[in-house]
Amino acid sequence: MSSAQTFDFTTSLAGAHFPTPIFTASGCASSGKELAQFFDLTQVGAIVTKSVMNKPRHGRPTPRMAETPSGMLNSIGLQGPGIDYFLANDVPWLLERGARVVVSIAGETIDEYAVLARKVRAVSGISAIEVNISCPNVENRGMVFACESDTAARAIDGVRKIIGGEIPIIAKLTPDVTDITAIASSVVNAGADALALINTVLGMVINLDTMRPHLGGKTGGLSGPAIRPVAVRAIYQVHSAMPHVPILGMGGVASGRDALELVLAGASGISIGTASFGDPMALPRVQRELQSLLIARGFTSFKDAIGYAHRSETGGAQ
Amino acid sequence: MSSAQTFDFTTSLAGAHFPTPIFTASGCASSGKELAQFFDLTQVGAIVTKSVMNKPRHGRPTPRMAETPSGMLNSIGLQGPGIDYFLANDVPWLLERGARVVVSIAGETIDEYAVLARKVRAVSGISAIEVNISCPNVENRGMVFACESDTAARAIDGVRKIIGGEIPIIAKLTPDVTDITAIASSVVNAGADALALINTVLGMVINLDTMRPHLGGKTGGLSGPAIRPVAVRAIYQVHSAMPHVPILGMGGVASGRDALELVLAGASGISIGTASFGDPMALPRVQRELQSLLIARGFTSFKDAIGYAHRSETGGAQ
Amino acid sequence: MSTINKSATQITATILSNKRVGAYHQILLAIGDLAALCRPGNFVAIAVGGDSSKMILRRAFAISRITHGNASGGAMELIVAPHGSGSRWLCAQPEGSEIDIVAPLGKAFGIPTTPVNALLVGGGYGSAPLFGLAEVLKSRGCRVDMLLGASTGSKIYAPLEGKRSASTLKIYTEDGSMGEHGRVTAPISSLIASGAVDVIYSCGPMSMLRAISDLTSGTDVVHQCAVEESMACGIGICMTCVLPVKDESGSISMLRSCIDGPVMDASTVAWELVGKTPPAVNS
Amino acid sequence: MSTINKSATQITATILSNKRVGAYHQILLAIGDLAALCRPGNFVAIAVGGDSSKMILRRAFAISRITHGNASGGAMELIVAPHGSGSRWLCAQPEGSEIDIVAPLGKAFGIPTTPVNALLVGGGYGSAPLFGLAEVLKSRGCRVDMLLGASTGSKIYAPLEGKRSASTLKIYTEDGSMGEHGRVTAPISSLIASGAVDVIYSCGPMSMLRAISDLTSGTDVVHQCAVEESMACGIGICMTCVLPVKDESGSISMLRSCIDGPVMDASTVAWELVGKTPPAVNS
Ligand SMILES: Cc1cc2nc3c(=O)[nH]c(=O)nc-3n(C[C@H](O)[C@H](O)[C@H](O)COP(=O)(O)OP(=O)(O)OC[C@H]3O[C@@H](n4cnc5c(N)ncnc54)[C@H](O)[C@@H]3O)c2cc1C
Ligand SMILES: Cc1cc2nc3c(=O)[nH]c(=O)nc-3n(C[C@H](O)[C@H](O)[C@H](O)COP(=O)(O)OP(=O)(O)OC[C@H]3O[C@@H](n4cnc5c(N)ncnc54)[C@H](O)[C@@H]3O)c2cc1C
Ligand SMILES: Cc1cc2nc3c(=O)[nH]c(=O)nc-3n(C[C@H](O)[C@H](O)[C@H](O)COP(=O)(O)O)c2cc1C
Ligand SMILES: Cc1cc2nc3c(=O)[nH]c(=O)nc-3n(C[C@H](O)[C@H](O)[C@H](O)COP(=O)(O)O)c2cc1C
Ligand code: FES
Ligand code: FES
Repeated sequence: MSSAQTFDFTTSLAGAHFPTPIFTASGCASSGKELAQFFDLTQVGAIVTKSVMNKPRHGRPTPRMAETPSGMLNSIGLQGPGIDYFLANDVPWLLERGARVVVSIAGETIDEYAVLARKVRAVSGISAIEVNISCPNVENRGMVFACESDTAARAIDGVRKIIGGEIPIIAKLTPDVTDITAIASSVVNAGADALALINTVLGMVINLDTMRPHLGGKTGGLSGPAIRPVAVRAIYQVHSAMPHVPILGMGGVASGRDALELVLAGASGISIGTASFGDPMALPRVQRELQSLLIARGFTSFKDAIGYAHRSETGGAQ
Repeated sequence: MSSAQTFDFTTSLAGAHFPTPIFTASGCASSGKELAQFFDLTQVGAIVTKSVMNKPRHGRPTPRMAETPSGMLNSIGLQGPGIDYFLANDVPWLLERGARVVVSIAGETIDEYAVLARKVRAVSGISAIEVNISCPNVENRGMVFACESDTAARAIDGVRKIIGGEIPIIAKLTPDVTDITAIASSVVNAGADALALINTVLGMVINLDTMRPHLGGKTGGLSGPAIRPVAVRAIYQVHSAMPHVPILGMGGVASGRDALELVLAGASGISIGTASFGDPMALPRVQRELQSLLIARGFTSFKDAIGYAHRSETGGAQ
Repeated sequence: MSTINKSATQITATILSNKRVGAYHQILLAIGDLAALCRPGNFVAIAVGGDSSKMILRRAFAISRITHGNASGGAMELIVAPHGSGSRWLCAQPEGSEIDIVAPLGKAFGIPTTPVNALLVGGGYGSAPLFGLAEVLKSRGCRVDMLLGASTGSKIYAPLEGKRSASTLKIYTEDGSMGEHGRVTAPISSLIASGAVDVIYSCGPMSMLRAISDLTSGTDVVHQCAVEESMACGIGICMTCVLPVKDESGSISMLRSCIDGPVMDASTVAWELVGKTPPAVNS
Repeated sequence: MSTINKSATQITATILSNKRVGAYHQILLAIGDLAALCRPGNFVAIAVGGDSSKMILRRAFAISRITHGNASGGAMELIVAPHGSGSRWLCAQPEGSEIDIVAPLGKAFGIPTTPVNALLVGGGYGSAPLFGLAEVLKSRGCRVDMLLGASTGSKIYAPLEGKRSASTLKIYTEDGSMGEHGRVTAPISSLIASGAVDVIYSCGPMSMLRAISDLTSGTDVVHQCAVEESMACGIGICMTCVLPVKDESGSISMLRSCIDGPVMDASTVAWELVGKTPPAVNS
């Protein structure tokens, strides 16, 4: 039986290496700084920053959130300072302190993704780029890029042409599609080195006082434990279809046991999103709990557990 | 202000009339009998029976359920006695007692839907037929009928040819699609008189002891309050696209306030599924609560509240 | 209107006492008039976690014993193992708490109309319904022998109770920490062979029930077992709790253990198919 | 490492007392050394519903007052309105319960370095942070006048406390059941005109804060208000709690009221844009 001292907790995503598999989730850690009061950012796998666009953006009107049973809806609308400010201020702050940084980008056009990738490429020290393609495509009736294989692939292809081979490209997909494995395979063919699964699930809450949609943006993204079974299913399906493509898993992870479910389903890394809202110390706690659970199950290395649920009934862990 | 005595609680779905808008959900009330100990079946809107297939079926291996945060997964696999036994035994039992019956059918082929419709047509007294097209199509790689506009429409078309115009055809859709309004409009074009929204959301739980998928059927359907925001969103989107098509809404309704959300989003009737597992008296309770909430908001008739969340900010309720 | 669960009601019951006994909690609930309707083998479905609980399903527990009595009516005893979050919540509820229950549910143990020699076999908390059953059987003039087994001594519930309610009591633990070293099924073959057993009543893990069924098959001994399958509703409406059961013709149906059980005639259960898909229905 | 919320910690605090006061609950939490770090205007974020809660987000409450003191360290007083399920759960927790809190959070009220005439205006439970603030201001030699308003008398928290902590106290209720009949904003214009006010500190519904801002605009009176927006995280990581705020150049940013507030310079808030989308950012 391995112990916390000898256990190998490292992981990698398409060539990028991380001391632990626990990451923040984009949009749930702002630029990282805000969590520094609660834990040492260098002790977790990586900080995935809030999806940034080319220009500064105000985002959607308030109210921007509604709590739902074991979950919440958000409609932030990608508020942010724009990529130039972000790369000049927020990324250096994190890198100077020794944190690993995964930069998440979001665009409204295929071109904007390429522009963002070019700017990210100019900054050294970034571990990977997460391409959030779960945003509305203004050139195509506001249809979300990741909802169609074609537009999903074109957005990723634009990024690959600029930055491919330099740092891993992680394509972040929405679960709100008929066949997530089809979208996954088209973005992998277009040059994604890894996948981030899952973004929020589209939902709505009606305010019973106003009798109108509660959120300023009407619909919002559902996150938190409520959607964990959807995340596990998506990760399992995609890992089953493409076992060699690393997955950054997320969706409702609030404890070590939750993280373990996603890992066994096929995730090489785990992002913690909404759980940090309820517990600012969620990342180090989940990390500790996951390690104990893996050790208790006889694993000596984190990597051995990735996708374990797919192995035949007779195969052993050790 | 109206009172419980003068309040008009009746509703209708494409010509079928019901004294109240509260129904059971298919698969969450078996054949109705089992709930009769807990409340008077004639006092609710209708009993929607478990989806029945042409032949008797054993369903999926156990375990068939897993509780999840504010929800549950099920993988029953449409166990049932077959349509002949069902129509000869279960339906007469309900009709004799004066309950309104909505028969839910499910097929593995386009033909099976037509065969089922023919048998249902032969029995009088049934209020409506709910066509569950969220089942795997064995003729097309097990792809769920309701996942593609084309197969969804063909299944409904087969039913319409047999029974169209005699009793309302309610097409039940899965939310696991990229664009639910597209599927909705194709089944309406094919002859569906109303829509049932939503079926369960595909999910998975990994058992941390066996480290394998927990359910015998591996994946299962997520239901309960966890998915309510998804149901509200789907109903809102479809009602917005096709305001004249009545919707039987369902998904996570456990109280009057939940039901009201779905009604304001556009539902003409509400099915209560998983909530009956936790509370066998859920139907009469939700019905009572919904009525009080509507009266408290100044409505004198249930129908005035349907789709209210779509009206302009300045329009009033009364 | 229906004949299914015809005594079942939903009520709010007050916890009269909650005591740790070994690895379990003995919980006593005031249930008033409902007590008269509960039979050994029935179970209760309990809402857990309070008003803002993320646990949406009830938890099933065997009714261990019913005490009729004082002014406030009857009481129901449960023996609860703190297993996951729901049962742990229940075990943590203090005296005086109000609990939402539905009871009595399911089929009870069949009671012979003439006196017989009965062997009661319980595994872990499976002993729960056996004490109440023993009392009923004795009142009908039956001889009652009891075997209790568990992995370890702290999981043998109330051995002294067992002694009081049965003519003989033997205890088996797998680690030998109480009673005999070994499994509770060990002595059954020779008891059957010696003709000392007419009916076996069993309750415990599925593997124990199956092992006893193997021992009784081919003998004249009737075996009534209380099965335990994951239940979402407990009242027959969800089809999650099914078990493959053979009818006289040998054809198999997936019966709901909540309403066609939990007590079943063990000889009709297709044990080898539990957790599998039976062959397709031919019709 | 960071300068944001640099005193914030997550701790388990014991409820020392929980008393109903009018429409509110006054809750006292033992917070030990944390007490020394809390300033008037800071808030606390509390986990609600217990272990198996479906409520995944914390609830924000203004820190009403800090008492330093006895052996066990300091205590934090909250004034909680039972509003929805989370606050009702908190109000129902008995003395001795352990509560998971994160505090102190957010920007505190600015305290003038020289004595000024301060007017404290509270609406409903918005009076909470004003009592502690009044004490600090008085210790700095300020004159403190207080106006408390609510829809009805039971929603005026602890009028006697108000009397003790302020030089003058005036109460307004919309139904006239306590104090003057009318809104708490009624006397402000004339107080400003009479020159009796240098700084207004306000806490209450957004409409009240906005009304006061309208009254102070064009005057020399500084207005610090504690805003209240729905907060998912309370620590600056979610961007749900934003408010449109103007900088010197007049350009608008959506600032997080949890870390750039809750106390804000009311003259910088673009009140007319709250709940709307500001015009697109030009860059
Ligand atoms: C007819 C019957 C009688 C029972 N009698 C007793 C008894 O007398 N004493 C006792 O301690 N336990 C008894 N059990 C088992 C008890 O129901 C489970 O231990 C309990 O449901 C676990 O809930 P949890 O939240 O603690 O665990 P979790 O594992 O968190 O529960 C998750 C879900 O799985 C279900 N589940 C988990 N384990 C079981 C199980 N063994 N059987 C059925 N459902 C399960 C739960 O109901 C819940 O829906 C009985 C079960 C049945 C079906
Ligand atoms: C900085 C700040 C200070 C506050 N101080 C106090 C105080 O001293 N006393 C007091 O009684 N209340 C105070 N509130 C309001 C308090 O946070 C809400 O009443 C509480 O969150 C409601 O939660 P609930 O579960 O009871 O209601 P629900 O309506 O069920 O809550 C649902 C969700 O909406 C959020 N929410 C609902 N109402 C509000 C609101 N008014 N403000 C912010 N979020 C809301 C909740 O946090 C929760 O996430 C303060 C709010 C903020 C932001
Ligand atoms: C408030 C909020 C903001 C989010 N913003 C982003 C974002 O900017 N980019 C992105 O890719 N995902 C965003 N997400 C999605 C999360 O990164 C994550 O995929 C999702 O919330 C599921 O994980 P969780 O359940 O752990 O939160 C956001 C989620 C929340 C709750
Ligand atoms: C155990 C179970 C069995 C179900 N069986 C069926 C079925 O046979 N046919 C069908 O159309 N829907 C079936 N459903 C889906 C429900 O009818 C309903 O659409 C869904 O559960 C969402 O509603 P709820 O959250 O109120 O349960 C089933 C759901 C559950 C939980
Ligand atoms: S538990 Fe639902 S049918 Fe048995
Ligand atoms: S509440 Fe999350 S950023 Fe303010």
